[in-house]
Amino acid sequence: MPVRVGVVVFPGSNCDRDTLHALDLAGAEPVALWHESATLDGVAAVILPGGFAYGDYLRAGVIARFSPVMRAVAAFADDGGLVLGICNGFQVLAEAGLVPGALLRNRQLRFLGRDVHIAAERLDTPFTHALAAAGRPLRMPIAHGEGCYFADDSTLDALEADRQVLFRYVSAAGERAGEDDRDANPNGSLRAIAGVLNAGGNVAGLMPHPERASESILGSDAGAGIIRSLVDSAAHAAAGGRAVAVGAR
Amino acid sequence: MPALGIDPLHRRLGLTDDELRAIHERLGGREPNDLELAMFSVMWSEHCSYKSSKPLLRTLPTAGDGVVAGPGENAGVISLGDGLAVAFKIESHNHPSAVEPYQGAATGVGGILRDIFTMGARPIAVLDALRFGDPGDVHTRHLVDGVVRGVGGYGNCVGIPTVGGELVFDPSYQGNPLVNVMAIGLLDERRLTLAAAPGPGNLVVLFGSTTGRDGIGGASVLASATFTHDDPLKRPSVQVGDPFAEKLLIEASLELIDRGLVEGLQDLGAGGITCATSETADRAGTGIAVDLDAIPRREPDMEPFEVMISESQERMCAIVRPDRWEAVREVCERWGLPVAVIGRVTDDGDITVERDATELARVPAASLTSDAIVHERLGRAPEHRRNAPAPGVPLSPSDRLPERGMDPGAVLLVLVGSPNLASRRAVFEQYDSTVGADTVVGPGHGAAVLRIKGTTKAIVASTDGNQAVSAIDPYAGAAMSVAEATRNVSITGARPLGVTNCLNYGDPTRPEAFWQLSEGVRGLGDACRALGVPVTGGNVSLYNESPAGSIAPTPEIGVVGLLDDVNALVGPAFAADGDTIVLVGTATPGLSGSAYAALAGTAAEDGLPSLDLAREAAVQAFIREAIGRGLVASAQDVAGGGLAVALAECAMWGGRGAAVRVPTAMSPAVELFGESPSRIVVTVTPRFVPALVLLARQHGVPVETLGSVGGDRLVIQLVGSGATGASEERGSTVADELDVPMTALRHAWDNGLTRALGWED
Amino acid sequence: MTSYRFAVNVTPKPGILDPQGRAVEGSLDHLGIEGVRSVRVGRRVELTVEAADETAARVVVERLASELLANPLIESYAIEAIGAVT
Amino acid sequence: MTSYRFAVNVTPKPGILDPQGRAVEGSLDHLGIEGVRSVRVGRRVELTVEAADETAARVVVERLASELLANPLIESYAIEAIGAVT
Ligand SMILES: Nc1ncnc2c1ncn2[C@@H]1O[C@H](COP(=O)(O)OP(=O)(O)O)[C@@H](O)[C@H]1O
Ligand SMILES: [Mg+2]
Repeated sequence: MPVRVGVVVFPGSNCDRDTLHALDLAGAEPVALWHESATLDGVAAVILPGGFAYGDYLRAGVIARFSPVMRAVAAFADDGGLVLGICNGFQVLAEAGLVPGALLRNRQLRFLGRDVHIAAERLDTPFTHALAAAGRPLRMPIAHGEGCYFADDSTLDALEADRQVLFRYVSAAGERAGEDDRDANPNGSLRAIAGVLNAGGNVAGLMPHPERASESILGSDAGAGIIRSLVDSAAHAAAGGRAVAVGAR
Repeated sequence: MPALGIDPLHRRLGLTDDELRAIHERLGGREPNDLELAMFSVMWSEHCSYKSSKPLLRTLPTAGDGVVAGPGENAGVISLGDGLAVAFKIESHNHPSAVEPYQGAATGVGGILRDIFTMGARPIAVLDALRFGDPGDVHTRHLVDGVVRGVGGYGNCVGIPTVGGELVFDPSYQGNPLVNVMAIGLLDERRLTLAAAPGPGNLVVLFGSTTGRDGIGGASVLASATFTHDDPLKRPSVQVGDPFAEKLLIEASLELIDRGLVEGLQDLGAGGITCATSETADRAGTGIAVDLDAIPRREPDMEPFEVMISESQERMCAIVRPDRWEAVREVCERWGLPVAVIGRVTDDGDITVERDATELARVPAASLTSDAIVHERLGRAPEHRRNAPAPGVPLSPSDRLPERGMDPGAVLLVLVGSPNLASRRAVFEQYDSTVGADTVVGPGHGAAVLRIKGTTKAIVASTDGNQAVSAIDPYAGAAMSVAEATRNVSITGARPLGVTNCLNYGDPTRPEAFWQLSEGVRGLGDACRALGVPVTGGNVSLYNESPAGSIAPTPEIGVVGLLDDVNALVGPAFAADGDTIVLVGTATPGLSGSAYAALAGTAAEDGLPSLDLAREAAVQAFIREAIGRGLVASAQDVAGGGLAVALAECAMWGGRGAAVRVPTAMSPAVELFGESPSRIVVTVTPRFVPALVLLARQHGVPVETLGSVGGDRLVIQLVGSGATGASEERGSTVADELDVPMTALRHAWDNGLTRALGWED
Repeated sequence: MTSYRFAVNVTPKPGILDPQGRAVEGSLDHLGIEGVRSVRVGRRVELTVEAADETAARVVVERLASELLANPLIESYAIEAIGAVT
Repeated sequence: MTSYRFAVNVTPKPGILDPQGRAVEGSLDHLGIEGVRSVRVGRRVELTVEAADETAARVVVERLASELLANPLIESYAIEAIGAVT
């Protein structure tokens, strides 16, 4: 029986359908979770999809944090539940303090919709274990105006030390991008960080869109491995296994 | 012109004395009161009434295979089989964008999206066709920046991918930019919903944003009077778009339709509540009684006329059976949308406006819409027809541009890097082109392709408008626009299903401008008939004039096609080294209206290349069949910049050079840079060449083998009679061989636009 | 030359729709906050001007505000001296 | 119950990237404006609160500002009473 994976639907979510579709392709039973709902309907993992949760005019992700479903998600995350935030979902997780850091406006102050390459820093996590290799460039789209990852230096150092940097922007050849490398790191993220883990290793956020790169007809299926990792980990968790990343403190 | 104070109200509202008389007739001889007059003024504006263009539009071919809804509805709808249908429509937001580029463009996107989901279709794509003046000009740069941010700011937030469009710079748009937006939606045919108000006793429900003073007079004044920048009287209170509200509106509307809760649905655009109520009532032969105080307001003490004609964005009007009102209310409230019963359907055929039991206005619904005034305008061709490109383009070679006689390689580099031909990446990178996870081909390389989940099918779409040729010959310009838009769809292997169009022209009361419009519509109709595609809808934008003059006539054509097997899709990029390059079709003389002419100026003897519609149809039928048979590796049509630029694009996009020899009967400039239509650059695996040639013969289409793909340079040799002597005789001294490194082409193409706009930093 | 610190407060004109303000109002329930209304969201730009005297400085800020910081069609602005003179 | 009108000024914390401020500085040349520096771009939110007294009102604004209007990681805020008491 396929594992149930939830996708939160805020009124302004616009990648919810894409994400449900990608989960379906990955063999999960996709479950839409309405933002007003205070429960998670017994799902084994939750994805916060891309979009503009409540319009996000003020600051991306800020209002969503106060929604009933986010209280449930926070509680779920607290006892080790798997949560993945994609794009706006990442912004919501950061605003809610479920992952470290903040997402500032892209350096050049323009919305950016284009392909980038990211590479996983580690494969021993519920979100990356099905990927072929660490450091291998994965091509997928970004589509955001506020994706510049920011945290103060001490926080960044701690993230590196604790191996909480999950994805970085890299060149097509796989070299880590610099902070001013417009081409490989277009939003100017500090230390080229494209995705992070929480301290427990069970909550992750990333700016690029793996769900839009999960079928070759769409130009890349490099994102499928991330979705599949989550689905497998959810199945494992549902079967009573603990889904926390090995090595994360 | 008399001072405003003493000018009678109807004139201040943009109505002529004749029109006032016509209103008297519609009201059985009675004087309209001010509220009624305001309602007429909006509904009889050019924008809402099509009073100048209606007689012309009637001549367009609208019947075709699978047409489910055509002109007259909010959007055209064509069946795709499997119970699916596609809805599509293009609309202009030129004047609002000239006033406030960000909000003008944003609300333009919002408006056309509403036309799509009003029909019961979920929007799946947006294409934006933009036209501006000199890219080096500070004000133009301000407009481009604002319009592009506005299109993205709205489309990205509602989550509809912007997958294509156009960006054209032409001096004639300096004072009057064009912002045309096309939207495409998918629907289950059984969900098709029409904008009618049947069933007296049914409730009229308004949902979405509250009503404020936005765009009061926008439709009647802004859209139907020449726009001059600093005339505060003609400046509307700017409409601000709220894409989040639109997102809620989409979801709520589609849920209402899905659950069969509405009898009819109409978006609110120009003319606001007046337009929505009169159009829906007229279509159903009913009337509507509006209860003014029931309309949720955003601002205190609004005048009745302000409420009735307000263009506040993100509002919808539903016709609902009383027993379903509670369910409708629940849906809207769940989506966080204000909703109210603002009136009821009546059987008297009138639109009435009531406030606590007193009747403020009573007007026959038909008199505001189907029976609105129609003007038979006078059209006259200009005395001497200009045989030159669009106004403002140099008639003789100008120093900052490549001159005739320049080395053709240098000319090619300038063309490839010119504002109209260089990569548009800097613009479309600001759009989300992949949300929805259906985008197979996004902006950048020809027509857009969107797969249809759960099928092997894909929608293919393109917009094209040829203002340069239209400025010289509006009939030819419109026909060529249709030819190019359909060709762009055909070369992917898809079958063009239908055409939507946005007619951007000047002041119809000027005989030359009206002649341009009528010639444009004639060319549009003839081309659509010859190519077998119905016109399913569109939009007319007139009075596109600034103190500097009129725009070049701009018939913007949107085409939607169907690809039965998305895996058979063919793209423009050279696919493999060693493939044979074949030119389908033959060049005809004439450089007028070409990008080359715009840069180098036109010589006296230049005319327009000719378009043979039968040949165009044959070429498109041939390429579709060749692709269907799997004979074609890549296909790109010859358009802006001519054969040389087409080859350069295929090469750059494929990351491979090419060496070709072009048999030349005419001037090298014509052979290399001429833009005569009905030509396609095709690449084929060598062993398929004979089959392709045979198929071409069967279709009566000439084909010529030019050379092969490979290397890191583009080499074009001209051979034959026109190659040497002929060119000098013709006054052209373009030399006969062109040899450019791909790196140089790439550099020119990549950076041309950002350099022109001063965006590079 | 002295330095003057100013703030330019840019707010949507009355009557102009303010989606940001509406979004904030819409979130008040979730926060369990009551009695808040008429929220308008604008920009605040703080800057330092070198000039001979405050009048000269204001002239500069005035120009910056009207030509760059505010869109006269939909926004109004107010200039505020926030001291920090050095 | 009385109505109090407040403004909440939200500005990027010192040291936080402020690309908008840099963009404004970058366009000063085009405008031929000189002597302007240290531009910071933030938000200004104006709102009306119904409360028994100003202290009670401030408590509400304080909460709104700290929980919603500003992100403590990157922004600081200041609350300003702008009268318009009715
Ligand atoms: N150039 C045109 N060709 C064919 N149909 C047109 C054209 N211009 C407008 N129409 C049709 O007239 C109707 C009214 O146009 P419009 O006012 O733009 O629609 P809406 O009010 O939904 O925006 C629409 O159905 C539109 O398709
Ligand atoms: Mg409509």
